[in-house]
Amino acid sequence: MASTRTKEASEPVLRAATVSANGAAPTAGGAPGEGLGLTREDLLRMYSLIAVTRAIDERMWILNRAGKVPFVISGQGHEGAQVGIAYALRQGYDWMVPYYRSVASVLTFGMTPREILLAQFARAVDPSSGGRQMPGHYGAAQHNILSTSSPVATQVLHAVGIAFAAKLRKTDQVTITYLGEGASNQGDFHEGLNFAGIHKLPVIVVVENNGYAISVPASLESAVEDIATRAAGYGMPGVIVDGADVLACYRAGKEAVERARRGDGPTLIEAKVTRMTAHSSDDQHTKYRTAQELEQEKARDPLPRFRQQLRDAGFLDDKEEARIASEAREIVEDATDWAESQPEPDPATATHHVYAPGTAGAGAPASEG
Amino acid sequence: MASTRTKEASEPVLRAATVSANGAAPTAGGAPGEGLGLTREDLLRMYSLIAVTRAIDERMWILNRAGKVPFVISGQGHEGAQVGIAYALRQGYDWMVPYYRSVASVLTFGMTPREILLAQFARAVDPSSGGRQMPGHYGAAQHNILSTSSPVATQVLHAVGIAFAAKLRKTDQVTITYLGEGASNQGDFHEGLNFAGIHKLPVIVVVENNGYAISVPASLESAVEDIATRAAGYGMPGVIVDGADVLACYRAGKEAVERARRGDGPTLIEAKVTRMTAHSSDDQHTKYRTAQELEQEKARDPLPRFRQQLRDAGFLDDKEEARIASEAREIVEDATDWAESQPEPDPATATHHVYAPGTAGAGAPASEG
Amino acid sequence: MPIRTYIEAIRETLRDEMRRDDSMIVLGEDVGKKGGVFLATDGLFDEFGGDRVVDTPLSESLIVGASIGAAVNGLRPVPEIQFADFIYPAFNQIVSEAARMRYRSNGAFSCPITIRAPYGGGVHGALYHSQSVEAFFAHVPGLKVVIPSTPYDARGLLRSSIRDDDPVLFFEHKKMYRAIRGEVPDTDYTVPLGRAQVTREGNQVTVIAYGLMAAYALEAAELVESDGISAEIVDVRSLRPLDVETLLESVRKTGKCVIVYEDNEFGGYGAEIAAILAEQAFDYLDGPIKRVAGPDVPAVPYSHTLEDWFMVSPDRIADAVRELATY
Amino acid sequence: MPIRTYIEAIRETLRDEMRRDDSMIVLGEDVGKKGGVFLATDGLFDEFGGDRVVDTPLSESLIVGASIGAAVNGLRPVPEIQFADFIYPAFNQIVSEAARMRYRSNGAFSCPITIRAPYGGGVHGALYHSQSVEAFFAHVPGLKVVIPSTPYDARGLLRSSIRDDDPVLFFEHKKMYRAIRGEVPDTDYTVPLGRAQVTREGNQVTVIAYGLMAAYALEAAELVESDGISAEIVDVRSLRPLDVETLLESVRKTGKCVIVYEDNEFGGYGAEIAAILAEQAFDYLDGPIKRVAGPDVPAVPYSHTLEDWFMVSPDRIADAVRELATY
Ligand SMILES: Cc1ncc(C[n+]2csc(CCOP(=O)(O)OP(=O)(O)O)c2C)c(N)n1
Ligand SMILES: Cc1ncc(C[n+]2csc(CCOP(=O)(O)OP(=O)(O)O)c2C)c(N)n1
Ligand SMILES: [Mg+2]
Ligand SMILES: [Mg+2]
Repeated sequence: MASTRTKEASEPVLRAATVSANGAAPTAGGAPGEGLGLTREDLLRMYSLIAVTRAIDERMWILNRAGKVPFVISGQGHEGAQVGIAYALRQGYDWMVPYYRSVASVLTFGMTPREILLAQFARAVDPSSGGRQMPGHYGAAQHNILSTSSPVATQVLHAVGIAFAAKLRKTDQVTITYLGEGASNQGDFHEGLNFAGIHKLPVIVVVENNGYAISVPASLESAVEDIATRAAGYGMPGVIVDGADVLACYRAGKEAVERARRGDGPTLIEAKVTRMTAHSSDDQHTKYRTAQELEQEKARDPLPRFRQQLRDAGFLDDKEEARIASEAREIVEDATDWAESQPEPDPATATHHVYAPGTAGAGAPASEG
Repeated sequence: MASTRTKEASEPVLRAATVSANGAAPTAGGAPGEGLGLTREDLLRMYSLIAVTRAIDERMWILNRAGKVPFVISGQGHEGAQVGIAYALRQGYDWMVPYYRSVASVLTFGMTPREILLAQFARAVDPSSGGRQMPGHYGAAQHNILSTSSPVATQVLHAVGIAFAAKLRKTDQVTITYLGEGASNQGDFHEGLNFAGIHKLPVIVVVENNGYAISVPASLESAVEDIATRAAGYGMPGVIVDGADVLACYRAGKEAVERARRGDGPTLIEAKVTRMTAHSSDDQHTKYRTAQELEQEKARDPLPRFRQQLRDAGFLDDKEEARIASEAREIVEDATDWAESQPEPDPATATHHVYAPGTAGAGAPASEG
Repeated sequence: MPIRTYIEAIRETLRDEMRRDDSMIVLGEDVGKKGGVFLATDGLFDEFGGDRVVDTPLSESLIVGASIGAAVNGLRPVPEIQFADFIYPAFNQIVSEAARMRYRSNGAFSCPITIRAPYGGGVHGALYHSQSVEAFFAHVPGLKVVIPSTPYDARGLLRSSIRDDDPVLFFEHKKMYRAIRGEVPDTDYTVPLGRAQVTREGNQVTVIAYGLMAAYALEAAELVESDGISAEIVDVRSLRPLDVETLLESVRKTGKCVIVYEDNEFGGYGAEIAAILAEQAFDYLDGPIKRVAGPDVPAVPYSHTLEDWFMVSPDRIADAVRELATY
Repeated sequence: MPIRTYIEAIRETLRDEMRRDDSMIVLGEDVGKKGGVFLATDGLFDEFGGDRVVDTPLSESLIVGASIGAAVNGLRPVPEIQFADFIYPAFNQIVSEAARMRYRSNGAFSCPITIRAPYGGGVHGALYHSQSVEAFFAHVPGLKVVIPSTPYDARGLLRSSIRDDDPVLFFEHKKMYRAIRGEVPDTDYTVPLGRAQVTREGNQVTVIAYGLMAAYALEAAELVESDGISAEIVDVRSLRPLDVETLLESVRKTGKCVIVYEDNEFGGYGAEIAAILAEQAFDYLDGPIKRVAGPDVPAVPYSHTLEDWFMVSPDRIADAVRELATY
């Protein structure tokens, strides 16, 4: 497929949202998105985002098994919550502080599939880190997506700092950040939520609760089943949402965004999701999860569920579904081929960006080539 | 007074509890301690502990103003909560992990006034640190009182670790630890309570909420007024108690101890107290507290309140009150004179106890004299 | 020229920079109404209000982490850590996050924050209010570490630090706050980061130091002068990046070198200077590289007898210079 | 004698010590059912159960802080930090608490814990799964820091560490886990802390190293041997306390020294060795003290082109030895 395209071709875009003419919000009783202000266009766009993310994600694991990328960490099972919640933000204007499973979140917020694949292949033009970080550490300055690090939960403090600046500078920006339920047991989570609560900051903290921190089950990670319980200790609402229910997630995101924009302060959203893969390509999850559990968890996959919901509402038919699926494949092919063909980082640049340009002295490597 | 005693005289003891004959629990309706299993003896002992602590505390500030000790940090206003709660523990069997205001707590748990004064004068035989730490950093191995450090909230983790060992070793020990409400915003608080909740550890965490972290008022410290609100996020009860009500504090302590001993896990107790002095001798609290506020706060002094309560119940009369007061003075005189007369640490010992004996090599100073 | 104490120079610089740059904020424990436990931020709250002079909760990781975020979104935060000893809860945010933001994002993001913290002993601060922590941070690529030893430098270096686009650790010796005075021009001068300074010329022994020890080294030079020994004093000022050229030039001239630091000796910052000299000035050395540093115990004990034992003094520096001079 | 990989030696030692001492527990992230992300604790959960092999929440400060408390109340905890890079959230507990417990209590309390952590690069771990962190901890009085370079030492030193009554940081190079094999007796031998070892005798240049670099140094010695250069290799093993005598003896003999470490050079652990030699072996030195170390960037980048650029190799060590040999 992709082989028929030249490498220079511009990146195929997610067209799902613009294809079908009917842009009006559905009005039929119980129609998905009703009362949420989402048009069919929106819903199909959300569906496409999930489908494309899943296709990219699956491709990552194939590339890993094929020996082409040494490491994969991704978000299969988390995409519904990610797209649903992030869809409520203003792309590129608000701020996103992601974590390593945030593939769907950053795609929703403006990063492109090619950019995601560049991170897998660690290429020089990878906007996240120029190939310096492991895959999964996304960031993009032009989209207001802050660079991700590995130590968990540190980003919660960055998010509250961004939100503090937004409040002080009256920029009307909302900041959203993400972490796992395991990471919510780090001190930084506590300190960040407390500060957000004190200053009623326009920030949303999303805990993607997949029941495991690598192999450690929820019962050994947290003293409470619902991390959202902790919100009360920081004077903010704690919202629990089924992460497989895309529109419930959107609703939670939308309400939190509105609350933040109104100046009413932060929200903690806990999305109950499932981790459909091992923790990462370095993990063997069958060692601590039974086959039965893994089988059962499939029911919590947001993709087929959202698909069915849209089909039931008559928003999606066989043809449209096939079109989106083929578009997703095309996008993934393109992104993979394009990213793989990009040059590797030049070791001569390895000392760049330790310090601002012009910094000199022992301990500061030459920053110009 | 004390000048009539020789330095070698043994330390006067708190005799309040043993003086009066009536050791039976009061039975009259509404008598203090009723239903708590406290005898009049107990109540007078608790009262004496508070009175003696206050007398020691006031002496510290006098010594500071006289230029005899360079630094004071203490707990005026906190003593009622401290004595009330600590009285529920088994002295020297359970574990106490104090903080810098815990003068009354450690006295209740077995340290002596002389030992407190040794810390003020930083003398060689100071059991807390041999004069190595600032005053206020109490510790005593023979009483199971863990050594205190300065960085706040770290002790919460030590307490849960001690409790974890007690549970594993089935020692039936309860561990109690203390911190300020300001310190409860540190990450270590969060991490410790979470672990205690997961393993239902026999540990009690007491937050002495005096409304300030040095000059920072509660409204800028915490997103919630009641730190106890946070207990729910760790699956444990959060109990709020009036720190000026000694017996309410005792009740809270007793219930928490019983819960821990039963194997039902941890308790967070928040005692609302008042800080009657500046934060420390280095602080000028009139810069951030109004005269009016300071005046009003006097009403929250636990000492006169408990005294009145005992008088109203007929447990204390003028004579007994005077006796306790004079005993307290005597104890303080003795402790001050005795401690001051002790030798200073020998600089030749300054390298001792960096490592276990026998450790040698660069980076390890000689540990033997 | 106006005379200022060390802390006045710092306080006025904070004020001036806040006037100059609306995006600058100060945050930390007790920096507001109280004006900081050493009064370094006194008056700022009254002038700039609680939005820009922020009393934070007692959470150092938050103080630094939120500063990083605020810097990313357009502010120029100058967080205060109340005592350098309490910087460790923020270690992860400083070392994993602030120091690496630029590098890990391949230059897409930066982190212009200046973390101020009082350090050092000799003020009855005991184990947890006396520490020198510069060695930890000077080891970390991505961080800049600055320690001034005069009011003039305090002002000029703090200005440069705040205006710098990288994270800077700015350590102030608390014993100098009120004890050290000096001329401080009212102009908008800066002292560039990354430059050491020869604060006294001499030709027999080079003494390299920073902070309080740079002041003590000058006193030691006076002491040995009466013995006819000419000591040259180099004030490092910028620990990372380090101005190796100025150090080398001095040591090549004198052939002998004493490195002084208050922190415990083993693995302390001065070890790096010694290592650089042992490689790059080897051919010029006429004697062993000596260090005068704190003993290897966990920070300064409280009791004055023990504290006196701990502290590096001008006398101890002078002794080392004398010993080396006769080598 | 049985042959073991580096990680097998560690795993078996943990098992043996747990059998030997009921008070020993292992705790950390994923150490239970999963057996650790590198399988260093594999099998322990099955043998000793969840009470003694404790999967903790994702909270490093807790892992260390609770270990301190547990040690105080009679247990002998061996916490694992999943990657050395993630030790910073526990920095305060290690440096302020574990390291000072004995000193601050004037000997009344101690803190016998052994913190294990895999460190080092060369395994595509990038900025946050490749770091060398020994310099931070080797600077701290009250801590002991150990890094073995062979399965034999891994076992002997881990035994000594666990049985030691002070807090020990025990770092294991993750690239060695499966790559390095060696003879490991089934006996209850220990290797004492605080002793370096000459792992190859030579007389022209001393190479001082530890961990993976000690293995690379041996390879480098082979490489230069063909050029007729005789290198002596000293494996530091115990970074704090440091066996200065063994180092001095070697350098006094050869007169030339290369210090190797993987961590970034500036302020790294090797600086301390250089400083000690520049003072105590000065009269014996026939050439500058050289360091071969990682570049001063914030840890190892991910892309293999960049990672290869970063890593110290036997070739680079050999080059330095050759250069110094002809000095
Ligand atoms: C401070 C820190 N400690 C340990 C790790 C190693 N680690 C990476 S992900 C992870 C588990 C995270 O679990 P959770 O927060 O629930 O997120 P999930 O991966 O389940 O989405 C661990 C322990 C880390 N990245 N950072
Ligand atoms: C980690 C740390 N940061 C800062 C300090 C300095 N400090 C000592 S006490 C204190 C305020 C504590 O307030 P709170 O916890 O409410 O206890 P209180 O003194 O009011 O009893 C501060 C900021 C410290 N000791 N430790
Ligand atoms: Mg999880
Ligand atoms: Mg308080």
